[in-house]
Amino acid sequence: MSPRPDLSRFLRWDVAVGVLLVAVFATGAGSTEGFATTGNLAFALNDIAPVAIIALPMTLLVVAGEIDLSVASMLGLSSALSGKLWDAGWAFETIVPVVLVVGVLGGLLNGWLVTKVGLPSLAVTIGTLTLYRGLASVALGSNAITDFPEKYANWTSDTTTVLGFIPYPIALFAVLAVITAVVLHATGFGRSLFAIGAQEQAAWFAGIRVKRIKLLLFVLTGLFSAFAGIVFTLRYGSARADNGLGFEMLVIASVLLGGVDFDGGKGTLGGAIAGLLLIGFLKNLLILNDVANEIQVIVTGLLLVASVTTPRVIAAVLERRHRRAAA
Amino acid sequence: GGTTKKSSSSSSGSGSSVTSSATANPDAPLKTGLKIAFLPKAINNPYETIVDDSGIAGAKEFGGTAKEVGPSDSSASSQVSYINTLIQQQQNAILLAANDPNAVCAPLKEAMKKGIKVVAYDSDTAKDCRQLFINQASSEQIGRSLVQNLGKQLNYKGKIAILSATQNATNQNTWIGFMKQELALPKYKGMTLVKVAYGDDDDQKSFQQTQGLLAAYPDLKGIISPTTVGIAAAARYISSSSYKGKVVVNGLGTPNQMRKYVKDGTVAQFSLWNPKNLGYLAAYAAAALSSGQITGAEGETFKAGKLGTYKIGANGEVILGKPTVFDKSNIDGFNF
Amino acid sequence: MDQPETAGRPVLSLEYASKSFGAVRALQGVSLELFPGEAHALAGENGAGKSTLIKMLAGVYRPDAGRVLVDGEPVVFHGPSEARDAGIAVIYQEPTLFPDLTVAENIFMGRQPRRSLGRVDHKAVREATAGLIRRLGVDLDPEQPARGLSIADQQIVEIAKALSFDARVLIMDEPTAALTGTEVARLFGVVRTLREQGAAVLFISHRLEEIFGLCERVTTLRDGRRIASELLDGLTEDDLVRRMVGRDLGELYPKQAAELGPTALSVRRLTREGHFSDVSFEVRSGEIVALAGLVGAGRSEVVQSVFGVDRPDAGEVEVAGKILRAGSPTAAMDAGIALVPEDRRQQGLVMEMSIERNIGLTGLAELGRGGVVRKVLERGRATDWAVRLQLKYNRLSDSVGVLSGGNQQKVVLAKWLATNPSVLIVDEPTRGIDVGTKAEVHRLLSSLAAEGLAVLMVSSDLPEVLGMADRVLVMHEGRIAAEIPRGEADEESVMAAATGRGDTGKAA
Amino acid sequence: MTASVESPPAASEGQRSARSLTETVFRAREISIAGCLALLVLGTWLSNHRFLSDQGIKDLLLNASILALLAVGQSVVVLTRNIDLSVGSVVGLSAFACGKFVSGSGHNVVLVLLLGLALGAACGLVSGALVSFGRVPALVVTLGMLYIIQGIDYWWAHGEQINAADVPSSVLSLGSGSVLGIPYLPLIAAVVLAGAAYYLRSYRSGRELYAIGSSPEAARLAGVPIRRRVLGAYVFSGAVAGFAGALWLARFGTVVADNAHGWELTVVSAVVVGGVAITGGVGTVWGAALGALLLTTIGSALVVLKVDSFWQNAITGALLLAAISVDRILNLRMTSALRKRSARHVTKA
Ligand SMILES: Nc1ncnc2c1ncn2[C@@H]1O[C@H](COP(=O)(O)OP(=O)(O)OP(=O)(O)O)[C@@H](O)[C@H]1O
Ligand SMILES: Nc1ncnc2c1ncn2[C@@H]1O[C@H](COP(=O)(O)OP(=O)(O)OP(=O)(O)O)[C@@H](O)[C@H]1O
Ligand SMILES: [Mg+2]
Ligand SMILES: [Mg+2]
Repeated sequence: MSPRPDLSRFLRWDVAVGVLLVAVFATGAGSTEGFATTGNLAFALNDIAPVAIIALPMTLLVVAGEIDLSVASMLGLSSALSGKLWDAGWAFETIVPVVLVVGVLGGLLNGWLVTKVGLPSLAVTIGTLTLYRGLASVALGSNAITDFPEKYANWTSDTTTVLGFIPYPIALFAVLAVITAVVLHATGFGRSLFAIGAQEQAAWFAGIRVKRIKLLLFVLTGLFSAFAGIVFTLRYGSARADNGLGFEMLVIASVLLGGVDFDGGKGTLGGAIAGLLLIGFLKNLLILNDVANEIQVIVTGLLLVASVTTPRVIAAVLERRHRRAAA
Repeated sequence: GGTTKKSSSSSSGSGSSVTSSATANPDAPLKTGLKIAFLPKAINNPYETIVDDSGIAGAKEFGGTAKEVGPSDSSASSQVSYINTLIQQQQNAILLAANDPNAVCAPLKEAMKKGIKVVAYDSDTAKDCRQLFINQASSEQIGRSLVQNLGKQLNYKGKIAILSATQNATNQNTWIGFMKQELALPKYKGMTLVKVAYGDDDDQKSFQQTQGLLAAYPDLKGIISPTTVGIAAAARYISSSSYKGKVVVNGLGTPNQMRKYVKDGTVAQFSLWNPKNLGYLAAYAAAALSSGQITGAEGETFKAGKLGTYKIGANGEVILGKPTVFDKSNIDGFNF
Repeated sequence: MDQPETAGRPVLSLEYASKSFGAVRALQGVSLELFPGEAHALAGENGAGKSTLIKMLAGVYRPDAGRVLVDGEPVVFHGPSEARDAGIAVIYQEPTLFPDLTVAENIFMGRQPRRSLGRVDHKAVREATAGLIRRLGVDLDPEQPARGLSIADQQIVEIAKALSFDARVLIMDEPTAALTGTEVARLFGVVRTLREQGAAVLFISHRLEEIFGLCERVTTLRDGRRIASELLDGLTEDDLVRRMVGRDLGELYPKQAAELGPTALSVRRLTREGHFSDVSFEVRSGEIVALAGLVGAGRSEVVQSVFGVDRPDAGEVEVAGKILRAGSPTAAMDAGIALVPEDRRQQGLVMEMSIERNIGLTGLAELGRGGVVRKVLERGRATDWAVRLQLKYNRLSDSVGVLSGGNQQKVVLAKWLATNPSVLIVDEPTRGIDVGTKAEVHRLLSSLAAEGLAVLMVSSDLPEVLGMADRVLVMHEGRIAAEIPRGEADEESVMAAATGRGDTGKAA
Repeated sequence: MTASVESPPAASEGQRSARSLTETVFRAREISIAGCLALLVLGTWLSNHRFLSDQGIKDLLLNASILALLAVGQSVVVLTRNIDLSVGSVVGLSAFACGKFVSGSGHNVVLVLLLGLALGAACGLVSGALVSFGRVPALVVTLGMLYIIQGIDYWWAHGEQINAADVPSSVLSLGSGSVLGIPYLPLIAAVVLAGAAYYLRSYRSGRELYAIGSSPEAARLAGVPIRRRVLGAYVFSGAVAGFAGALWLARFGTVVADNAHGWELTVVSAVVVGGVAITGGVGTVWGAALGALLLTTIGSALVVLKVDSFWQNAITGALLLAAISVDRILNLRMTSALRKRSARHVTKA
């Protein structure tokens, strides 16, 4: 991410959000009994697993200055498809790779339309959002497939966990997150993502394969979304065309909340994850305290607004003070 | 974990073990201070609000405290988060209208294991995931009677269409199933079901679906909309279009929504049970369960306050009663 | 246009102005006075504070200390529009146009002539623009969108914009950096008439001959301080350089004769529809070949196609005996080509990235093992070149956006020289670079050439072309009009070919 | 270059040819999208003539008008390189507020419309202030506003419903009534559209919106009052959305909390399909309105064509992608043609 002037170095969104997350956790543990229990943590984490998995490639994509709104629909498609195939008597071991391939294809379509045809990703993925969701209901219609064998379903249950409170999907997510973080922040590939996001033409002139990289990112996003679809299906033991409806906004919200700049070229994976956990745990805490859903919605909104405004405001104040000092 | 056909048999064993372990004591008094929670499909669904409010009022009668919690999107996944938190809060009973009969199963079983009573209303869950299902009216009866009523209105001739809610709504699909069975009977050979359209319980979408239906099938004679949102939208479009008087609309609606169209003659009749009674009954059923009056086994009976005594049918189903048919003559008698 | 009679009183002046950016003190207690009817030059090395100074006069920055006076009255500009209303027109160092709008709209944005009910009079806008363009003697379509204009064309639009104000004060920050002699002559003509009409002119350039050609008075800045403010006659170029750099300068064009090696780059029948056609030439290692021509002749397009950022429609590029895959900068880089592009802000740099990362961007592969970038290596690479090019910066982790124009250009050079290429293509390599560093860059280029590097240099700076090139290729209307060996290359022969009058180098 | 000065006529002649070409390019966006629309309508009409019966046409226009309004508002914001995701929520809130306001009471139509307008403008003011003065990314802020306004709406309505029966017929007739066979809603939309289009074309402030979107930095140096303009754009988009909310009530009579839920994406896609660049500075409100018309028409057409319900979404998505791709490709062709022409004449002697 681009370096900022000394003052605001400590006022970055991601840091702010991280602090907020800790605060929420502390208050929760203090005030609300039943919050800090392993059981609660386990399912609170499990609740955000699908969103979390998608958020990883989405962060890379947004850093590179693109966006993918079709992720939730791809989740639905993958869910519907696995249901369809399972119903048709396929072995789960064959279903998973097939569904993942579909995810890759979906990503390819997005990427192709953006890089080769040269359409804005926002427009393209709004289109594929409708398309993939549609294909999902074509695949499964109004049916719901539910008879997934326990031995797979258990893999996503709240009760089978690592360290007593980390469900397998989250454990896997953690591993992927570390890898993604390294790729984004330590490797040349990561560097080129920031370059593309900040100044695409300059990146191209510097010999960075802009289009190929973007294509790859879209494919990754499709793949992860499809995988999230499988996790979702197993956890809720129900494959339906409308699974994960509207999740795209949740993913975008968490990534943006973490301070990843939609204009590209800025952001940290840590921030994105912090944003994700913040939304997840805050929701959990509010529900536990019987806060009406409407209020939860409002709080989410306020968080988003606050997360971007507060650092700017503080920075501005310090800036003014500094200028007075200089003069 | 998810529910499998195998496991459903096994865990329904465990489910029934929850019920059979405690033996029913019909004379046990209703416990006071019971904590029960209504979990509707979505908190801003007007119909569900009516149901839950009367349920909450009912709970007051027997000295319990009831609350309504839930998501604003009618999705199963968000219902699950709420079930989990209700378990954490150790409620005595959870009453829910399932957005997806199976997605909510795992946490509900968890709840029953912890001794929390589970009552489904309005939209059922898989049978082994709850102790009781309070059915507004037998699904079969709803499905068939709607077709019967429309049949009479059209004297068994002409093309008809169904305007449903979302493609995956459990109760809708069950009813539609029975409608098709009824239509298969010989006396309906003059009537053909040309299309099932989905308005997603979204007023504006249902409105446009109706337009589309009438444009696509100019000779359409009747529309059945087994959802309060759908029938209102359909009636409204027809009342302001050139099709008024040419197309019969029937289905499930609330008197307050439909009054205008019954009065202006767009709609001759529609039906619905009294949602207030549904919530009321559900509350009492939950109380009876928690107080050990009943276990959810077939044949048991319990008293539901002013509504009188109810008997548990097969699969732990309790049926509220016959739906009321509303028309010019009686509609002003109702306000919900 | 109202012009003050009292030519004695300064129209616009700056008193003891200071400006800092974080830790960088860009200007310290600088004063400057602009008199009506006088052209005033502002000289100084890269990063001396020239642009900062004019941005204060233009209301872009507000001085931390000191004040701005108009007609002797202290004023505070809350933004460029107020300065403009005070009759101050500014040409900024970097052309900033609206790519999606037409040339005409670019010029008159916010000041369009209006009809009844305050509606914009589009016809009037078009005609006024056509008039301005004719006045500058260039051929641009007022209705052409600004996107895709070459840097030079963009600069001309900026000039037209400034002229359209009929301002009392005309401030120009390196307007000629991208222009060739012809356009410069035209521009000066126009400026002189304005001056005679009583306008005050502030002119920044790193081309000393231009300063002496146009201005009466010069103010010299060094490291944000004013060194001198004096009349130009009686001053020699060396005096001025000494004031700027603080020391004497070696010869300006230190061309070492290098013995030529084998052909390093050969371009055959390269064509890009609408930009250039049938361009063929060779560059041998150790040789410096200049690509000269008028603005818009297609030089940048040629080199961009050679490097592969644009895909040519026909023709091939061969490096060290291997044909390059067309339209792939990566392939070109692997083959050892480097291109220092003409537009540093769009093509050369990632503005909000740090200096070190920009320099590292061309070597992400070398900078570590297993794809993981080693920060030490990256910083080492950056420091090394920052020193060799005398980069003026605060911290290597600062974003390049805060560097002065010339220093940004140095970063671009560093970024590409760091790849130690075998064929170096430079498009306007010294655009906006001060005399001192310019000499350094030239020394660097010729020494690299001496070590066997093949250099292809696009330049609009004729002295540079004549001073540095072993061979001069002159482009005209997208074709190579002449090839002139160093011996025969001079003003006339090159200009003749560039304007399409001469058909061979023998012309003139 | 220089030669042209010796013969200016040559230059001006070259200019004219290039200019006409330029104009074609700029108009091409609308043309191509209109073409797609025409094809769709024609195709559907061929398979079912009722599609263009006066009832059919009436329905098409009615369905499009509210979305078209929102698209016009949105595109004014998008032109400034910003975005307003909160429109869906604003419509919902304003529709419900107006419903509460009129239900039972006999308030007259104008008051209702004004209420919606004011409410929307207020919402727009907040978003706009945050974006322009807080200088924070529009996407985040307006997504936040989406949630906040939605939350307020839900919290206020909480499962309450306004029924057509409660809404005075004067209001409802605005939604269903018509003059000379043309319903009011499309007329209103058309008026707003024409007004906005003319403003954007013929007023300095309108052109400045394009300037801001095209290059904020250049706009600043050109002394464009960026903040005020951006704020204005948001207030306009908000006001239009609120107004649309009032019309929603008039049209549908029944109002619940989550009307227009999730419409923000539909509106944005309408705008983009209409050829307004999401990166700002390019496009017209005409295009945006056409985009809206195309989207809603696709919806109606599929039902009329008796497309299986389960296929409708898929086909809608496919058509949407097809539309923008066609537009894009046509546009590329035109631009490159222009490039070649202009480059040639720039270097013409
Ligand atoms: N926005 C900024 N933030 C931080 N530092 C800045 C900023 N703008 C300029 N500087 C610093 O101020 C100093 C003067 O910059 P300025 O652009 O005025 O130099 P200049 O005389 O115009 O040089 P050149 O001839 O290369 O254009 C430089 O050291 C530059 O790094
Ligand atoms: N990216 C571009 N897209 C479209 N046209 C361009 C582009 N860059 C330049 N042109 C046009 O192509 C012609 C050649 O431009 P180019 O920049 O190559 O000229 P040049 O000889 O390099 O002169 P200079 O670079 O000094 O402006 C000019 O008419 C210019 O307007
Ligand atoms: Mg400068
Ligand atoms: Mg050039």
